[in-house]
Amino acid sequence: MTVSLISLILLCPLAAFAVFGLLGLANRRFPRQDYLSTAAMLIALACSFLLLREVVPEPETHTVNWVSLGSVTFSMGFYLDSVTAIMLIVVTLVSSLVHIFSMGYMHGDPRYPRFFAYLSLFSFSMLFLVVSDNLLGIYIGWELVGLCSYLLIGFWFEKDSAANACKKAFLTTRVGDVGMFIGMMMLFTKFKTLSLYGEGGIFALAASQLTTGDMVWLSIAGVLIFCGAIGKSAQMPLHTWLPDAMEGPTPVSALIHAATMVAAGVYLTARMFPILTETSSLVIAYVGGITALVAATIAIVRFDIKRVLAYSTISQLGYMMLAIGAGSYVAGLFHLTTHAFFKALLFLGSGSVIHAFHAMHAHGHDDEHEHDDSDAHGHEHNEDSDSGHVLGSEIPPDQDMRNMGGLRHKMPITFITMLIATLSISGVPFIFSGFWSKDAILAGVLGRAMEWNSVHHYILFIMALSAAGITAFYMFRLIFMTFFGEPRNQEMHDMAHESPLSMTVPLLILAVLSLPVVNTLWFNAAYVKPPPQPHLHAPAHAYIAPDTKGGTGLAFSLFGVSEAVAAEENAGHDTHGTHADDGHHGHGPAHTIAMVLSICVAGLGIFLSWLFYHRRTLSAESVTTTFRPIYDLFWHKYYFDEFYDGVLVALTVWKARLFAQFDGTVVDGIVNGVGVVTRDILAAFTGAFDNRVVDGIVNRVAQVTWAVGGRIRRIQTGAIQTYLFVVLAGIVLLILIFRAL
Amino acid sequence: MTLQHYLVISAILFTLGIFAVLTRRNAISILMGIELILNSCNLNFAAFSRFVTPPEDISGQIIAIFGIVLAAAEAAVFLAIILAIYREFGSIRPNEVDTLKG
Amino acid sequence: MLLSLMIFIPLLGMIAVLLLPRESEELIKRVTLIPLALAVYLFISYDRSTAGTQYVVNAPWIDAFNIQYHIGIDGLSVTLLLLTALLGPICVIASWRNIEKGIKAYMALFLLLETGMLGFFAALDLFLFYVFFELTLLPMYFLIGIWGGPRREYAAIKFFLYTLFGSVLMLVAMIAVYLNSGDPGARTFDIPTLIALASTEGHALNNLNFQIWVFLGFFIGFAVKVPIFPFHTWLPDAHVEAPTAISVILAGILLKMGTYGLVRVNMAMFPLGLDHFTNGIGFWGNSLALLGFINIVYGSFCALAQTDFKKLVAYSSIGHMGFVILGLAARNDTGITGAILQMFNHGVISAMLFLLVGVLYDRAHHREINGFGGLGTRMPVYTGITTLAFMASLGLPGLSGFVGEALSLLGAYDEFKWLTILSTIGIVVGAAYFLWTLQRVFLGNLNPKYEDLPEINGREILTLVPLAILTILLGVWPNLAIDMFRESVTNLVNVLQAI
Amino acid sequence: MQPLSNIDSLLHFSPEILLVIFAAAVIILDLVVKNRESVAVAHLALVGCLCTLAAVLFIHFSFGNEEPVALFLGMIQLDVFATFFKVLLLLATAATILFSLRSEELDAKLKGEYYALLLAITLGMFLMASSTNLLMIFIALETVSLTSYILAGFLTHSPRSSEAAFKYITYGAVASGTMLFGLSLLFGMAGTGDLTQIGGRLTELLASGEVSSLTVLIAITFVLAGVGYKIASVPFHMWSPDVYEGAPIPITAFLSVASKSAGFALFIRFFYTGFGSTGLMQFVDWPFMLAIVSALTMTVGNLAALPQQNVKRLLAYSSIAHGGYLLMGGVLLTSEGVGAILFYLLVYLFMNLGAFYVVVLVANEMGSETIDGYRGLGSRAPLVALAMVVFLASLTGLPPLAGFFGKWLLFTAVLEQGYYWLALVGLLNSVVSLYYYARIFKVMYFEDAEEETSHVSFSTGTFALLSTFVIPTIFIGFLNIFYTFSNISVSVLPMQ
Repeated sequence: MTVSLISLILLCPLAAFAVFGLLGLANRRFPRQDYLSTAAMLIALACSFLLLREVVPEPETHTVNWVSLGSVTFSMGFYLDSVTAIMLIVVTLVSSLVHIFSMGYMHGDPRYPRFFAYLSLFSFSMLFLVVSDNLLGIYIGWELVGLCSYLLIGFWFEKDSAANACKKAFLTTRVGDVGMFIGMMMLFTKFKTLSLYGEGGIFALAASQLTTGDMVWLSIAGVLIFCGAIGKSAQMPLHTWLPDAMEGPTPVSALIHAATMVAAGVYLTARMFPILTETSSLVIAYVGGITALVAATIAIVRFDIKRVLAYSTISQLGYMMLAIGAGSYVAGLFHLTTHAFFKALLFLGSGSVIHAFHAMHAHGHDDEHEHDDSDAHGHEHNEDSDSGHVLGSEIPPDQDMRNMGGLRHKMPITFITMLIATLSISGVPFIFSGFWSKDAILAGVLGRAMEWNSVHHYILFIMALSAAGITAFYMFRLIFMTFFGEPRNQEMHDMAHESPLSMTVPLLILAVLSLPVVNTLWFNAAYVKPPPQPHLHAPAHAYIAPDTKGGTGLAFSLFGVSEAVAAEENAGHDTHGTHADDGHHGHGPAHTIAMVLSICVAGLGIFLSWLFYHRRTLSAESVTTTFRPIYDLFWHKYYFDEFYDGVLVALTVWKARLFAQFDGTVVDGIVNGVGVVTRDILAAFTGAFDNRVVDGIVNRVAQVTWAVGGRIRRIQTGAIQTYLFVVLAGIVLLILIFRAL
Repeated sequence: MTLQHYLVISAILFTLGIFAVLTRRNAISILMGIELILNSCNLNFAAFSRFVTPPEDISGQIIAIFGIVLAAAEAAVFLAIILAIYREFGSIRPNEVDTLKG
Repeated sequence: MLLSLMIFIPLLGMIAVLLLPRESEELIKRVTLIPLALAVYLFISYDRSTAGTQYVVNAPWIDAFNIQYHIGIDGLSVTLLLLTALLGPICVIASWRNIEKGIKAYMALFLLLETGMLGFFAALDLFLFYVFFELTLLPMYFLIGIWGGPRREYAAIKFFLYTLFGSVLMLVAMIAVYLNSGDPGARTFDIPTLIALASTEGHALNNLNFQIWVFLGFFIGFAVKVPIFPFHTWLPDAHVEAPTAISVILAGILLKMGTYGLVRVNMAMFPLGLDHFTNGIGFWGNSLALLGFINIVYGSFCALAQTDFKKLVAYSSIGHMGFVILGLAARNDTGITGAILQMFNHGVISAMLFLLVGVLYDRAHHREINGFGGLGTRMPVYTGITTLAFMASLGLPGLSGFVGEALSLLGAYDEFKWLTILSTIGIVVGAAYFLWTLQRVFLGNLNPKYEDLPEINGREILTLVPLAILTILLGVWPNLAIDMFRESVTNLVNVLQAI
Repeated sequence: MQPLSNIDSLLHFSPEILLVIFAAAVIILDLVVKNRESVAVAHLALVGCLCTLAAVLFIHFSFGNEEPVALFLGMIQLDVFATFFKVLLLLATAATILFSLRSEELDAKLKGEYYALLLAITLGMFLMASSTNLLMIFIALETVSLTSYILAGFLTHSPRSSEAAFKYITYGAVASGTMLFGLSLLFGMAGTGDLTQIGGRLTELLASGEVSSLTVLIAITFVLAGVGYKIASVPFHMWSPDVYEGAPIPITAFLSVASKSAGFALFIRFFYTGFGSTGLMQFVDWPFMLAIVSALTMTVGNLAALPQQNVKRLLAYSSIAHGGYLLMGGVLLTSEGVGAILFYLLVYLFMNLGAFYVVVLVANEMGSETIDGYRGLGSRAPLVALAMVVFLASLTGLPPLAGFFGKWLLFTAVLEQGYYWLALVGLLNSVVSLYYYARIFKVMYFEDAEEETSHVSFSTGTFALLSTFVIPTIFIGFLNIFYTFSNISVSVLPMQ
């Protein structure tokens, strides 16, 4: 039953894509690709809800041999547990909504069918990633979603910026993936398998075989695998691709770069939970914390509505990583789900706004093309140098919040829904899901810090807390600038209007989903159990999973989740977690403190942004001027791109001097700094080396041979007496040689 | 007169012949040099057959005689070719006959 | 019998082509289809459960040296035979319209070449092996030299000299093996016999020093073909100048002849030598893996530096063959299986790439990457197929390229930790140059020069689709191929581990 | 074995006698035939060759094939070795006659002498292959030399031809004179002219210290000068490029194949029967001397061939290089080595003559001997060009052509004796040689004739003759018979 359901979930989107592919090969197009894809997604959605009912307390795996060699076999298979089920629902749900939304948003695009085909392919890959039970399968899905994100970011590839962005995304994430692959190689060499579960799986083996002596390489392996997550989830320092990825159509940003793909990193880290060691967890936690804070600060000063959301996504992902690293498994995953919905909602909302501004023309996107062509032309002159400048610095007017304002009357539904999402992400207490998840994370981090009971780990909590405050601040800044106050750009404002039904309905649905009640339908304390972490504490014996409410998957307790988290704090962090089962009196001290503090910072943030951007009693400008350096730091995104550009330009000049003949290889500086260095210098060098040295030697040999030939020819003077002399000389020489011998 | 004397003389003749062949700037002189070489060989054979081989074995002298005959034949051919050379090149200086080279 | 038929039918075809008038071109296509059919039959009827050679023919040939006409196939051979037979007709179709002059001679040479390749993969007698190995040289020389590009003469002779240089060293090693194989009466070229002798205690062939030297001799011979740095510089020239179909054969099969030889001779016959170069102490112990690493990284970076589309693909081949070397150096079944898969897949994928380059060249008449731009809007289907090929080549999971690379690396990591980790640089760089090319050629604004570039036509799609299907099929179901040679590999590994 | 008396020898000597008779007949016929253009003379000569061949085979199968027979009181030895070369030489002569028939540079008036001389030179070569006495050796050598001087200069009113003859005779006279001096020294030391005894005598004398090894060394070196001049080995090779270039093409072909083969026959006979004993070798290590000579020869030949423009000259250098390869087999003192030489000579006969025949055809049609004359030949005369490719590829030693099998035998023999450096030199040389052969491929196929000359057509006879060279060049290697043939032929030589 489960197998057939999962197969169905996977096959539907795949089939939808295959149809497109085959027809495309035959050079025809299928006009109603959108219906096909959407229907496929809806079926998948239904299946995943059915699947939710199938989940039993102990997870099941179904595998087949994929590659079988003499000594080892690599198997492919499904692993179905509560987390899988939840992820399936999240993915299919968001994906279906985005499909529906796109019908309106992408309407009239020249490559309309292709868009939906890509969406289907993406959904398939993502689902494959989610259900697969082994690292190899995860890696495969991992790369495939990367491909889809590449295709979709570059969907309007006429734009140079889009073309650059998609390449940057692929390469940057690939850097992380290589790290992940190395980690996989380490695990494989140790365990001779890549499947995670079952008695033959990595987790079991790791629990049974490894001793304290193995902790070092295990930590390294853990961190390396986490590198993959760093790339995909846009953690520091590989985060720069995500903001640029906003070049893609907005629904894509909502689906891939907010809800699902970027969360895959978190999912992977969560899956790796059982083999995380002390060290690797710390690394993860710190990377997450720093990312959360830095990204949030950058978001404060953005004006491009999508960029703001992008940075907020980065920071929220940082949160989840932090949670996993701090051991709050449940909290992390819970935030993943909640965030998936409200962030998707925010993006779709922004999309609806952008669409509204577009709608002044009959065919919005054609116009967008023209406009992009124009600015693309504008940038042809410096194509050679970095187009990283182009990204971010240039804000298309329809995405610039400085052109917006007072839209709440024009587009009420969009406004309301986005407001709900904003409240949710800002962590406004009790009736919004974001509050619970974020609070859970904070609690978890604090608890962990306490338990590590070394002062410096409290910095994690502080980072998280301040990030929470800043989040509240910039999110409300967005709301105020967009929907409140006076319209700043009148004629654009006049044109604006509420989006069509196909776009507003998904907004409403997502808004509902941002309420905790709904989430607890499938996300429940006893339902999601953190797996044991044998290497984090004492060796993994007798970890009793809390099984209070059974796997029914239904618990109408509003606080279920936070209880679960509380339970987790005790359970996960006491060495044995024997009283993990009593989740009722789970309100540890950490939890209360965290809740209170988070409410305060959220309130503070909202209040400040109200002062700045609505009441205007405080002027952002004055603050800006007073804290100019800090502002610049934020505005320039901590100079990441500038750093790369600087490196690039320097190199370009140097190269132009050194390897003149390789101007052809001067690159548009899209790969991150390392990429740039290697590509320009090494490529130019090796190229030159190949032509000059390696080939040179060969040709030199040839020349010498030829020259000797010429010499010998010259002996052949044509005068007979020379010949005779040579004869005599030869005889004498031969005799002499042999006397010498 | 012992064998050594003959050998020394033939060696001298041989060397003279080689010298002539290498240095003379006239085809005829070269021919003479060649004759000297051949005759030195003949002298060797005669001498050896006189001093080394048993008296009843005259193969050495026979070889010498054949040598003389072949020398004569060679001289004839050589002269003929020199005529041809003179006809084609208008000269019999060997170093002027060098169109074929390299 | 079947095997001999397969090998020599192209030869008969060649004669027929030479005798028949120019009009009988149709026949040529048919001729190339017969080996394909036979190969497919072999593929189906091959007994996957055994490591032994099958379809063996063993007839005395030159008694004076105990040279036999001994052919047969094991898993490795049948895989590559299939590849060869598959690329044959594809190349014929591909060169159908864009070879104008001397189509008869072209096809004749092509068929001769095919005989050489098929025979090489089936030969089980070292002498026969060498003869077929050399048989490919002359046709290839003429195919490049007559139908090639502007610098074809240089490229052709360079290819010829390089390969001949390699193969004379090989010849010395071969003779040495022959002479040491027994007393004057009992010498043999029979590869299975030699393999057995080489691992029997106290036999002249089972001597480390001897094996090291002959290993080197054969290795250089094959390294030129693979090509392994620093013997690789003939490849870019040859590829750039050769006509499309010939580039396909060159990258698809001739390169594999080198790696096939490494497996068949260097690894199977000289396990001690191999041990010295892959498992020994110090530098020499890592030398083979080091070469693989250099190939990967060096090839990738050179590819990055290219602005000629075809040259880029050529250098990418060098990089990908590096994975084969690395996998072979690992000496465990993961690595070797990966290497063999990589051989086959690279054969398919690089064939696609060269065909695609050819398609573009036939339309635009240049290959300067920076000279294009925005073709994605003009020729979507072509763009789609190219993207597929690129993704397969840069090792995207789900496509065949990935499996080979991954297995090679996984296997190699067992033996050479650092070299393997460093080799993964190649994965990133590979992605870099392919995506960068994709962007420069297909993305961005349409270059006004190519407003009316015609879309890829049916004939070209016909050549590409089988390869594309194979790429996807083996990407999702690698066992399809692995089943063929699993036993052989296990067998080989056991021999190697016995050392 | 007991030498046969003169009278008894005559029957065994019948092939040589036949040659003499036919030579005379040719001259007479030439006198009686009125029409100067008629080809009767040539055909008579051809018949002569065939009859002689028949006689050779008859004698071989009736007497020659068991014990060697000594004729004329030990002057000449009739054995399988000699027979092998006789067959070889007759094939070469017949081919040369056919070339001459088709070559347009020979002037018709002098046909009689020409063919008579061809038969005479064949006679001399027969003697070279079979004589076992210093006297006979010298006579045979001189016979061949004198006639070949004349043939080289046979083109009247051609300065190049005359110059070739002049250089040839000067060089040849000096070389043979030197050799004669060496022979005289040997005669003097050994006290006999009989080759079979010289070696033993010398060894005794050296062992007893009656003669210094220097004298022996000088003698051997002088002899080597004569032999080396015949097989054109460095440093005695310098005549050959000029002579080959100047002489009429059929004669060039003949010299490069027949006279080289005869030279090798003489060399093997002389050194193996004469100096083959190990006792001698510990005093004078002539095999090593030869090893050096052969390495030099092939290297010089190949390198000098690289820049050549005249195809005849190029082939001259290539045949020098092949002399070097062949010489490798001579240094080994093993039957494998000599067998390899014989087999290679057989292969060489077909591939080299074939190449020269193409040169003849091109010279006839394009009137050019330089490499440019071959431009576009691939499209203008496809079959001829194809044949040329086969010959040159075989000369390079590419499998599966016969040339490869020849090289293969040689190198196997060399490596078996552990001469790794020599084998390596040889193989690298064959790589170099590829380059200049490929230059001809290049002009034939990769370059189009500048003035679009029309498709050249040849008579079917031409193609028939061509195929008689092409087919063996392709197939000799595949057939066992030839290996056994060459192996049997060396069985009579003393080997240790």
